[in-house]
Amino acid sequence: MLTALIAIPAVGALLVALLPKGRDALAKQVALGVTLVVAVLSIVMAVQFDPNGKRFQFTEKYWWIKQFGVHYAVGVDGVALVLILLSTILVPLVVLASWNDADRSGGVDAPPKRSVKTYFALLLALEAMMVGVFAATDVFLFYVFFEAMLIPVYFIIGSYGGPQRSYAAVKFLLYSLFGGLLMLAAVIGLYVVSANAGHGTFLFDELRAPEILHHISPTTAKWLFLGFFIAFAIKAPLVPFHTWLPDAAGQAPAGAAVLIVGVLDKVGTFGMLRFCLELFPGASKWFTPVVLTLSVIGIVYGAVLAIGQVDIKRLIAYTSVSHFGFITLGIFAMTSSGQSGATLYMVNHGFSTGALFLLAGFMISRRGSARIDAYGGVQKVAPLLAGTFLVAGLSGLSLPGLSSFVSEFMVLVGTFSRYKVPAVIATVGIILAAIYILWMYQRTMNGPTAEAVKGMKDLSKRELIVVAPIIAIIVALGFYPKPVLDAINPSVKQTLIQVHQQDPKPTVAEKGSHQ
Amino acid sequence: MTTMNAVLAAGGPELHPQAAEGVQSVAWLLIALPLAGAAILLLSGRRTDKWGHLLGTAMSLGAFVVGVLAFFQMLGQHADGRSRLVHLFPFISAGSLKVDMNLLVDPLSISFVLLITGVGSLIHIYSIGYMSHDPDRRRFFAYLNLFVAAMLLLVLADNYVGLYIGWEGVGLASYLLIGFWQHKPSAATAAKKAFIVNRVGDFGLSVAIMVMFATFGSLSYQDVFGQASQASQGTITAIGLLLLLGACGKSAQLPLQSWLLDAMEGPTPVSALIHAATMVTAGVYLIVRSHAIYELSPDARLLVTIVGVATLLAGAIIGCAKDDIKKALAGSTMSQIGYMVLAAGLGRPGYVFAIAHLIAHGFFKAGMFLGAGSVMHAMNDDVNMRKFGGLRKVMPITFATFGLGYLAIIGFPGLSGWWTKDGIIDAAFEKGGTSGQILGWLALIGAGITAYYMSRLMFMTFFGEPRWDEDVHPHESPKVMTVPLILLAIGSVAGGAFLILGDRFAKFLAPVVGEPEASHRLITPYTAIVFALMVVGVGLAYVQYLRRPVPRTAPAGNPAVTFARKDLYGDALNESLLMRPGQWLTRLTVFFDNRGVDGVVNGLAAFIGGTSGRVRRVQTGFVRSYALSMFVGAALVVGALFLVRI
Amino acid sequence: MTGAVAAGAHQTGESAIFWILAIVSVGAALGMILTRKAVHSALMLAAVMFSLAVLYAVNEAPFLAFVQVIVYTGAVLMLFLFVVMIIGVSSTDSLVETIKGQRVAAAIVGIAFAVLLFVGFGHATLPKTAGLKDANANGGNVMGLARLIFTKYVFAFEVTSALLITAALGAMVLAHRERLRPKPTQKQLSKERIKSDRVSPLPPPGTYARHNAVDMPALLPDGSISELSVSPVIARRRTGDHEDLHGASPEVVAHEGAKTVKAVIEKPVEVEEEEQ
Amino acid sequence: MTGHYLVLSAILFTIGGIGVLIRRNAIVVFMCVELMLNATNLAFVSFARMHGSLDGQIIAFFVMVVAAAEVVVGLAIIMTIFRSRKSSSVDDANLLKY
Repeated sequence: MLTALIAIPAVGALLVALLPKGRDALAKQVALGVTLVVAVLSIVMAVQFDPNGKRFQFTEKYWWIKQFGVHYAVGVDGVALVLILLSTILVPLVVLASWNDADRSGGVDAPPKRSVKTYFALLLALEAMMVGVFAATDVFLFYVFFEAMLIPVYFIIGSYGGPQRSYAAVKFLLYSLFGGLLMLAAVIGLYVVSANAGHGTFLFDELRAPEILHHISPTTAKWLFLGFFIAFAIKAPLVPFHTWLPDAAGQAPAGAAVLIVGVLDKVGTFGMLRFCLELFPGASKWFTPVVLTLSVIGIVYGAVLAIGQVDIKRLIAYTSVSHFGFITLGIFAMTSSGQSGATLYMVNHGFSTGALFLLAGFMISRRGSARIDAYGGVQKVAPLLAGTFLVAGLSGLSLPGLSSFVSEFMVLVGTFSRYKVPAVIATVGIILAAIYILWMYQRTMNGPTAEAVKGMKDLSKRELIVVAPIIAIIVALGFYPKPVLDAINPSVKQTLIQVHQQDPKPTVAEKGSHQ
Repeated sequence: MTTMNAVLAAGGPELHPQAAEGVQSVAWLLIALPLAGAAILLLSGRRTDKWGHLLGTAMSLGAFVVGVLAFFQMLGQHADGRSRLVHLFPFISAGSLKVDMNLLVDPLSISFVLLITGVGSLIHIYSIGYMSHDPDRRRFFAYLNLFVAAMLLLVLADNYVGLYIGWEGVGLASYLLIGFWQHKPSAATAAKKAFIVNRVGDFGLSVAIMVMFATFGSLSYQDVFGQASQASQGTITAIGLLLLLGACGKSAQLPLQSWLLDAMEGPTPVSALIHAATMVTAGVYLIVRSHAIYELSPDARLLVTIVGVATLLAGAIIGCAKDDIKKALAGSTMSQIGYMVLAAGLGRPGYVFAIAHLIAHGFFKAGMFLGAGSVMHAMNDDVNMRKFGGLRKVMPITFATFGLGYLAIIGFPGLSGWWTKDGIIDAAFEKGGTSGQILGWLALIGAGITAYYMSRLMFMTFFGEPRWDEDVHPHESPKVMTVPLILLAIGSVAGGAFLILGDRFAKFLAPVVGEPEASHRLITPYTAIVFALMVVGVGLAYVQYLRRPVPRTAPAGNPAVTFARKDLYGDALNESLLMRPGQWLTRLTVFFDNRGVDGVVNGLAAFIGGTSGRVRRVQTGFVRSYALSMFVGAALVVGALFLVRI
Repeated sequence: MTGAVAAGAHQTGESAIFWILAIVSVGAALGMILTRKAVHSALMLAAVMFSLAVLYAVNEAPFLAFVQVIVYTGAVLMLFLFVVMIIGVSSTDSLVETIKGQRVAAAIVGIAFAVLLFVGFGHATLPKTAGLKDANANGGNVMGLARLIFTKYVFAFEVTSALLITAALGAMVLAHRERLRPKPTQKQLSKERIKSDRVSPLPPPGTYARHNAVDMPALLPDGSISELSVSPVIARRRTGDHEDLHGASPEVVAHEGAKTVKAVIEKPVEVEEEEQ
Repeated sequence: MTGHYLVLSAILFTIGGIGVLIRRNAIVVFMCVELMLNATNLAFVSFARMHGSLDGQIIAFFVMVVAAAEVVVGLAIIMTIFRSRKSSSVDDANLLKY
């Protein structure tokens, strides 16, 4: 099942790429078709997934490179399932959203400078690798997908992006490659360690087993942890390594920006949750204070930067830097509600920021400029666009009743029960979130209608079909997150058992037990 | 007189809600109806323009009917069987954090439900007339319904998370409604400001929730209040203060009061519903609902009273200097809520009076706002009182209803204001000790100032000779607007007596806030003083605004007057302390991020480029220099060989 | 001479030879790198090679000694001389150093390298020389060498043969000059000649001059020297002045010749009227 | 005695090396290289004698062969450079640089 999920988009990408030159419309339809098939398949898989069954389900394992001991091993636990669902749902919407983004690569009315079908082929390839990276349970396979993902994104940003696209694309690639190389060193180190402790392996289950963990001396564990952690910190932009995100997301076409921020960055946090914590429990506990300070700085720093931006897409990018601070805060708080909240946050952030980027993309494709002061009073001219933008924005500032609130609340409550001060500082983030979203909304949507915006059309049917499901999901998860949480909780419990952390008991109960 | 603390030591009543049945089991309908209304109106788009507003009003009335039925069912139940739990669905469950979305129907929440749906429905009816010619009427009614739904969720939730959802939902509704006329930049800024200041309050509330979870392990009222006595004093005080911060944000109390006066940008029904009757009282509801916590920490309670009194005086002073009728009423709302917070901070007896005053205030303040709305409607939306005058002949019904509201608020004996506000002042004095005295006297002075500015408002608007502009010819508002005014006037007259007489409301709230220790004595030594101060206030206003002609343009006042006109420099303070440094901070961090972090990255790239440029020069092209390097290499190899070998 | 030396060289004879040849070879080597003219350094190299040949002989390697003399000095060095001849035997290098600090660095590195080697050899404990008596036993040095080459090193032997062939081929290819333009045909030459400003052939050297040596320039009718009459290669080679048989320098001789020729030219020419 | 031969070969080798570095005429540089090769041949031969096996001489023999091939190609290159640039100085051929 999982291999099918990876193979179909890959084959689809090939198919779309090999279509005859002029047939752009056909390319789009094929791409949409393939992504829809994948979406349906993943939903079927999700339904069949039994939350309290084995941790890894739908597992497949074949020898890949026998000499290195590398398997093609795929399997899905709660967290991976939920993230795969996120990506397989987002991609068709992105394909639909950027229906004619690629056509305008040559300027508004000029014939498309760049071939439309490559754009869609790249999107499909990206989807294949996204599913692959979440499904991989072999560290080496995970690494391969982790690096392979960069290529399609590089080309998408590079040839279909905004004015400084080449700078942004190269910066994105170099940043992630640098991280990737560190991770490669750590992966090899892992193999060597497992070789000393018996037979060398990359399989995640074997690596997290106690007999290998005892063989890793604390210092090597710290170094290996660092290797993995920096790669993931770059991918999910933690503060010092975040400068590539605003450029990449700012210059990428809206659809790609959704995938970059919505799914690609989740690989970083997913990696932290599964690989950093589970393979090196001691080291992660040792590094927790550092990570917490970084995430708290990230929250406040990202939010303050977002307030000061003049470009819509960069602003949204900086908001997700702040949101990623929350996610890493939740992960490294190591309480069950914190980590489940963090995982749920990944899903919610994917949808809410995805919606924000898509709508920003629609606005920019209409007006042509991404600057906030190029708009004004759009609410009067395009009420539907403004309304959906407001809902997406509100889910961005995690208004209760919408999905992000549930996860942010769980992260904050989970973090507070163990680390008081970071949680309180992080809560300041919700005030800053209100400021940057509403101020941006006011400058673009409210007030008298600016001249240039007068002729702006409201959301077309196609665009509505794109945004409506996301808004529906945001509201639905806001009121009833239980199904997603049921899938996430067992695997989070496993992680916590691995990290030998229990939830801190409420002080009352403790006092009660003392008397 | 038994001291207050002795009584409280016994701790609040044990809260053991049983499962709800009968009408109360469908209490979720209360929230669902307006929510469905809002959803239908928002999603349907243009098609429902024609009958949209009727659907909205119907939904609100439906909720009111369900509320009344539940209320009567509750009256039928035995006293301590009155708090009922309605299980809805498990909301969040992750390891130790388990939050279920349940509704708690008990006397406190049912009284709020009645107030919200009752006053809310009246305002819906009023808005039919008020917004009849507004193109976006459908969206207005959608937002009103959304607000009612959120407010009901706030009061009905049985845990702090549900309360928090309602809390922010109400903040969102007020944002949408204040900024309803979005094309006006001032409205948009006011809406944003309201939301952000509310968010600061919500920060306090969410941190309180976190502390509660860390301390009690659960967030439902039952568990929190049940285990409250076991928690350490420091934690309890912390929770109390944080809840107070949340309450201040929402009820526009002193530190976070700047948004209330700007919120008048929204349409008048909004000001009436949200910024008079319901939303601003949410803070008082939070304090009264968490009475178990406040009873356990005296200094938290003390701070609540201090904030209450401070806001009371500030609101009153601001009310005196405002020429805009709505801003004056907003100032008075702020000061009346100050009274309620003061009462809530006084402990057991205070709760009853706080809620009673809240309900009474809900009636007469909403009535006055709607009255002001119909006055504005008549003076084609002009709010400057200096251009009114002599309207009593032209708009008799509005004058009559507004007058009754006025008499109620200044505490004219017999009307509801007198019952509830004097009760609060009396409770303040009874608190005993120096703090009791100070609170009591300040409350008294506040009552006097209230009488002054309300009379000023009455005289400037309805009495004296007309100072209208030429093109203005006021007329009475249509029936659909005056009927709610009349109903509210009746409520503001009878409300107080109905609640306080014979401690009816006290007994009603007993299961929630505990038995009142002494029945309320009507005539206390302070009643006379209150009456005297009232008369002085009215007289002063009479002298200043009825004897002498009111100038059409605001005269340049002395520093005190400008101090009041500038809302006690609240805005200036916020701007200089928070906003300007905030802007500087953002500009600085953006610069730092672009130059600093990015600088490092680009710098690194440039450095590598530079060094490679220099290293390139080593390739001189001369064969002999290459030969030299080869020879040096050979020498090094030989040296290394010897080094290793020897 | 080689047999005696190889068979019974006892200590003193060999060291004597060694010391003489060592001094000779080092001196020649130094001379080679310091002389200005390339030919002299070639000769110096030949001296070194001869002394080495003798040393080989002393070291019981008669075959190598002869190969050194015949192949190495005879062929390779001669090849050097050929190239020196072609490239410019007379071109003297100015010993002024162009690359900054090259000479100093070369000296330092050279000395350091030498010191390193000497220290190395000094410390090395060399076993007693076993001498090649038994190795050359059956059939002498050449037979021994041949036996080894065609058993143990036969593969290397074949590879070197291939190397030599490729080297020869390479040299031929490198030295061969590809004609960039097709060989001009007679037709083209005559066409160019007509087009060029000088149709008449160039005066061969020595025309009207006192004698017709190959580097003596011809005289033009007006008495001036025709530069084109002497081939450029030779012209460049003119080292000293060309002493005319009677002690006058060629210019003087050319000048008198020019006077006589002018006289003949200015003489009025009776022009037979051509019957039209 | 072998030590003496080795020292002699080291001296000749170093002189050859320095010659390569100092002289600018391509042919002289080439001769110095030949000198270095001969120096090594001397060391080979003396080691052969010391070890009492003919291998050293064979290696010396092969060195000569290779040197011959090298000379042929080297001089051909010098010839072509001279023909195109009319100068045999090593420093003139310095186009392949930064």
